[in-house]
Order: sequence, then structure tokens, then C-alpha cells
Amino acid sequence: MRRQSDDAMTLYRFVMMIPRWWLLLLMVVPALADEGIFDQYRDLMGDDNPAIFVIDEGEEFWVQSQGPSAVTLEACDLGLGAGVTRGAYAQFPRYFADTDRVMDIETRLLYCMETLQGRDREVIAAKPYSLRGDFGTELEALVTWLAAESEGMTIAPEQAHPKERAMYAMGEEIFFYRAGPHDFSCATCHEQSNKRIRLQQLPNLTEHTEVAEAYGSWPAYRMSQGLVRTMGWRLQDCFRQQRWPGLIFGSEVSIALQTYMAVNAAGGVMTAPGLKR
Amino acid sequence: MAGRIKIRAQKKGELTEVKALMRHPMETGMRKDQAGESIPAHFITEVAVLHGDQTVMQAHWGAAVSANPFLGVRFQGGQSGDAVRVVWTDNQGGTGEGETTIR
Amino acid sequence: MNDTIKGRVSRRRLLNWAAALGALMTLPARAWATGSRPETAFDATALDQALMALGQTPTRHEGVIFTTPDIAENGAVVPIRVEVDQTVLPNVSKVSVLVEMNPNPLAAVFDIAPGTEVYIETRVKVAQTGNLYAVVESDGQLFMASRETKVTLGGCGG
Amino acid sequence: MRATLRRITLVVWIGVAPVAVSEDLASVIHASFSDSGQATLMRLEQDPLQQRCSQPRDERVDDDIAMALRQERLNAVVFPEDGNFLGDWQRGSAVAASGRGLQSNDDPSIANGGNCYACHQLAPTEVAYGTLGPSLTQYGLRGQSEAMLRYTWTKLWDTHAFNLCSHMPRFGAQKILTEQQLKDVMAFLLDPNSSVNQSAEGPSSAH
Repeated sequence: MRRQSDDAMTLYRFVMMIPRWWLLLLMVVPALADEGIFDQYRDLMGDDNPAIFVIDEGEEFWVQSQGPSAVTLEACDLGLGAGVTRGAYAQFPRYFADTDRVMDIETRLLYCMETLQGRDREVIAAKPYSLRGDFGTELEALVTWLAAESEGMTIAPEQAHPKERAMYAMGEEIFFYRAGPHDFSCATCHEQSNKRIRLQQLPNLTEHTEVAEAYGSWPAYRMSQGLVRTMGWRLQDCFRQQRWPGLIFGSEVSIALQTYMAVNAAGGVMTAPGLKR
Repeated sequence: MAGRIKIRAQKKGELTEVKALMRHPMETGMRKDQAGESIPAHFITEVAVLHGDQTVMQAHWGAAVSANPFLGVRFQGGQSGDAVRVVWTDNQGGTGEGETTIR
Repeated sequence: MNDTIKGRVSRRRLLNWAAALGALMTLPARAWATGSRPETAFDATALDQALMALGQTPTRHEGVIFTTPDIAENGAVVPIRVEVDQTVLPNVSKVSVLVEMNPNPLAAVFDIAPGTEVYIETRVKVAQTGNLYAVVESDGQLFMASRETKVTLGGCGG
Repeated sequence: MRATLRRITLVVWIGVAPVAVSEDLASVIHASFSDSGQATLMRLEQDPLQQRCSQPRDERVDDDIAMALRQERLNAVVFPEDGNFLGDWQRGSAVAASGRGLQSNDDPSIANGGNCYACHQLAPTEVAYGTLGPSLTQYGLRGQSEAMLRYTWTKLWDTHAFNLCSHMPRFGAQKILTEQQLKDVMAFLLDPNSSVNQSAEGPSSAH
């Protein structure tokens, strides 16, 4: 008891010692600590997003003849019929009868490169994303262009097929699965609203509005890397930071988590490519 | 392949506002790649903004300008329909050029 | 960016471009004097050295309006803007931007033609928290403004 | 609907606890990852605590099993053998600031960090702090009584001893930090001279 009141007295004295300008500061700091901390930075940045180059590059890859078959990807069926690109991104992940599995847009593109162009899937899957020092990959460019082809459209992943619904259910289980030396799951950082890691705002991926904004802004130009990154990369890098082993490109876990996010985001709007730190 | 440039040029009262994005890695020469090998310096050294055949601004850059550089400048006397060009050269002999008309 | 053009250059365009570059080399000499690249200043590894190499120690002046963010989301891309109050600093011919904590502090030098507003926007790399400087040359004299920008670490593995 | 389903599953789990994950899910997870540097597939195996805590926050229940698990964690805490809880606050400050360690791309021969700032406010001069955990600025005001030392050590060693299914890593129990590093972090929190227990110096630093 004694101890407690001493502490209270110390605290009281301490507060009384604070000069007036300091109190003003106390009012300013919480404001800075809020979401608006980078508003000034963002205002000065404007909206000139270097991803605009990557969109063009993706479109050029789409119409470029490649592989042993020397054909373009223009006959690729992204779910809306052969060659239909407008709005296709917004409906992924989805079930495809020709492969009898749920696919995200990245694995679907690899499927088209393999089946239409005759290219070796393994070679592309071995390095889908840029490494340090690279200036973008074909897959990153294609995904960026296709996301731009869905800009302004409603996020509407298919959930009609049982395999699509099973994928969602699995994604939800994985989202909360804790493992590794740090006991981290996706939920560790992404099941609460209004939280930050360091100064980065963390989207609550279990909440519709926030997951829609987050999911709809990928792929995104990452200023820290000078590259456009895709959702598939985003998941790989999350698991690296979760101290988990390496997430395999196009794996069930990757597609399940994308399904979980896309369905939670359904009804939101595609704004990609985003501009992120 | 010569580098790409995206340019907007807009009349704002007496002034013409030019905003340009350039496609370039702007490597400092101090980074290492995933395999631990040094990534050679590769950055734009000279940039010029031209209104018609008049140079309105010429810049000398170091590697500290960010990747995929952004440049905004304003000059007097532009008219709608006039050509605005941005050209650059880099330390490896690469070049880039973009052109638009004032709106 | 709706009003954009693609800069992929065909051989014909490249020839045109070479002609333009030729024009660039000759025209400015006629119209206005552009400086040559200040190599020594770019090679300097300390702020004082770099400022010295630009000619003289600049004087602080309120006429130099330098805008930088207080806190940058990432040091790889820090947006900056330099403007000048031309009623107090007339005839500006040059704007330099320096980043104190970078391995080579001088980031960029802009030669401004007469009739061009002193209004420069760009994005620079800032290695760590420290001061950024804008130095302008007005009637042959150097003036400057400085601003501190905090560079923050990223989240999970920073 | 989904939440109800989850709750039913949860009840079943508790009945036969703690067998949480279906073999199907476990095999899918294993097939989706590959060894990467020090981050091997072994890390995907859940211990009983991880199994128990793989549920949404709002669906956790406090029951006998939870109490038993907490007690088990509490009993397993290893206190410093020499009885000395406090190391060097400046070294502790560096541990709190470093986020490296145990990632697939981290060099295992370099000491791990605690990454405290990712989630907590500590020294008021550091503006880049996260908010997943509570602010620990002025933590030292709580004093250095034996109870306080043991409480704080336990929180760092294994937070689940008090707060089952907390998001915080088990820095001692999982050997993320060494005993010496934990002592240094203790000093960073509790030493009156530590930057955690100072006020921000003025407008420019707090800005």
C-alpha cells in the first residue's frame, strides 16, 4: 500500500514538473502517432506511381510471341473466356475445370505459358519474382497489367464451386495457425484494427473494409525496393518475417490465403497498382 | 533499349507545369545482389527539359536520386499544343527520351 | 498520367534524338549558360567538402523555400521541393540538393534557364535521419535552407 | 454461421484437447513450404501451446485446460542462476531496436534481436514504435521490487504464463534471446537511467 501511494506521489510530482510547452507537446505527439503520421510525406509524393511503366511492360509481354510454340498469351483463359483480360483479376482466385483446381492469377498465367507457349513451368516458377538488383520479372509485369485491367472494378472472387469454398475454409484455418520460434500466425499482425508495426499501419484482414482496401491495392510499387510486387510475393515475404520456412510459389497455402482475403474483400474496389513504402 | 519517360505538361495560368517519370534503376554501385556480388553503378547523370527547341532546365544527377526518378519543373511562356521533351543520358551511355504536348 | 507517351525508341527516333542532343549541346550556349557537371562536388564524401566544391559556403536565407517531409515512410524515396522567393532572391541560375548523411552528399544540381520558375520537385534517397540542404545561386551568390528528415525503420525484420 | 461452426469445433477440441489440426491441413501446410536457410520445415510442427492458441481472439475461452497450460508455463520459467536480473540498459536498448534474427535470410552466427519497438513504445525519443503491445515508456516507475523483477522476467521469458495466447513471442522459453540479452532488456525497462525512463528532450526530438 505504502509503495503504491509513493509511486502515485512521484507520478504527481513528475506531472507537475512538466513545463507548459511540454503539455502542448503531449497533445501533438498522439496526433503524430496516429494514422496521419505519413500524410505530409504522401502529399509531397503526389500520385505519380512508377508502376505505370510496369503496366505497359506487362501488356507488351501479353502480346509477345514466346516459347517453343512461338505464340502470344492472347488465347489464355483467365476465367472469363480466352483472351478476356478486362475484369479478370478481380474474380481470382477461381476454380478452373481444365486443371480441376482453384488457381490464383499467378499460377494461371504460368499454366498458360506452359500449355499455350510450351514453356517450362519449372523454370519460370523457380524465379517468379525479382531478386535484389533485378528490375522486374515478366510475371510481375503481366500481373501488374492485368490488375490495372481490373482497376475500379468490384472484387468478386467465385465461391460457387465446392473446391472454391474449401479453399476459403482452409485459408481461414491457416490464417490463425501459429508456428515457428516466434509463435507467429498471419493473425498476429492482421486480426486487429488500428494497430501499427513500427510506423506501418497494419490492415485487419478479418474486417471487410480494411481487407478490401489492402487486397485491392496489390500488386503495388514498393518504394523501398524500386519494384512492383505481387500478392504472391507479399505472402512469401510475410512468412519469411513470421520466421517460417519458404512459402512455395503457387502452393495450396498461398492460394488458400489469397482466397481467404479475396472473399473477405468481396464487394470492395480494385485500386491496384498501389504505391507503398 | 532506350529508357522510357512519362510526361505530363499542363498550362497553369502563366506557367507550364511539367511532371516526368523516368524508367531507370538508379543503382548507386554500393549494393550487393542476392549472391553477394556488387551491383554496378548505373544512374542518370544528365537530364534536360526542352520546350520546343529551348532548354528550360538542365540537371546533373548523382546516384542519390531515387529509382525510377520523378522530376517536376515549371516554366513561363508555353502555349497549348507546344511540344515538351525530356531527355537523359546515364553513366553507362544509355539514353532516354519522352515527348508530349502542353494541355 | 493520361497524357503520356511511350518512350520506346525506334532507330528512326533515336536518330532524331541524336539530333536533339546535338541541339541541346549547341542551343544552351546561345540561349543561356549551363554549367558543366560539377564532378568534384559529386565525388565529395562530406557535406562541407561538397559545399566547398560548389563554390563558397552558402548563407542561410529565408528566400529559399525548401519542403521535405518531417518523417519519411522510406529513405529510398524522399520527395522534396525547392522554390525561391524571387522578390528577395532574383536571377537564380542554379539549384543544388544535398543530403548530409549520404555517402556522397550532393544529390543533384539543376541549371535554371531565364524564364524558368525556380520550382523543382524530385525524389531522393536519404541513407539515415539527418539534414537535407537546398542551395541556390542568385546573382552569383550562394544561399541555402536546410530541413531535417527522419528516416524510419520498417516493421517485422528491420 | 462460420463463427458458430468454429465454436462447435472448439468445443470438440477442448473435449479431446489438444488435438487441433486435422491431418489434412497439416499435410497441406507441409507440402506448401520448403526448407529455407535456418528456417526448416521442423518449424511448422506446433507445440501444445501453439495448437491451443491458433484461434481467433474473440473465440478463446478460459477453462481448466487454459489454467493448466498457464501454470505449466509458469512452472517452466528459468530465472537467472546468479539471482541478478539487471544487465546493461544500453545493450538492452540495442536488443530492443534490432528486428533481425531467425528469418530464413538472417545469418545465424549473429545475435538475434528482440524487435521490441515493432510492437511497443519504449524510449520516448524513438518515434518509430508499433502499437500491437502496450506502451512501456516510463516502465521503470514501477520500481525494482523482487516481485516486479520476477514478473517482468516472466513476461519476457514466456508471456503465456500470465496471458495465455498473447501475441508476444516467448523470448526465453523459445531461446530467441540469451539470458544475458534478457538481463540487458530488463535493465532497459527498469534502470532509472535507461532512455525508457527519461522524458523526451524537447520539441525537435519528440517531433
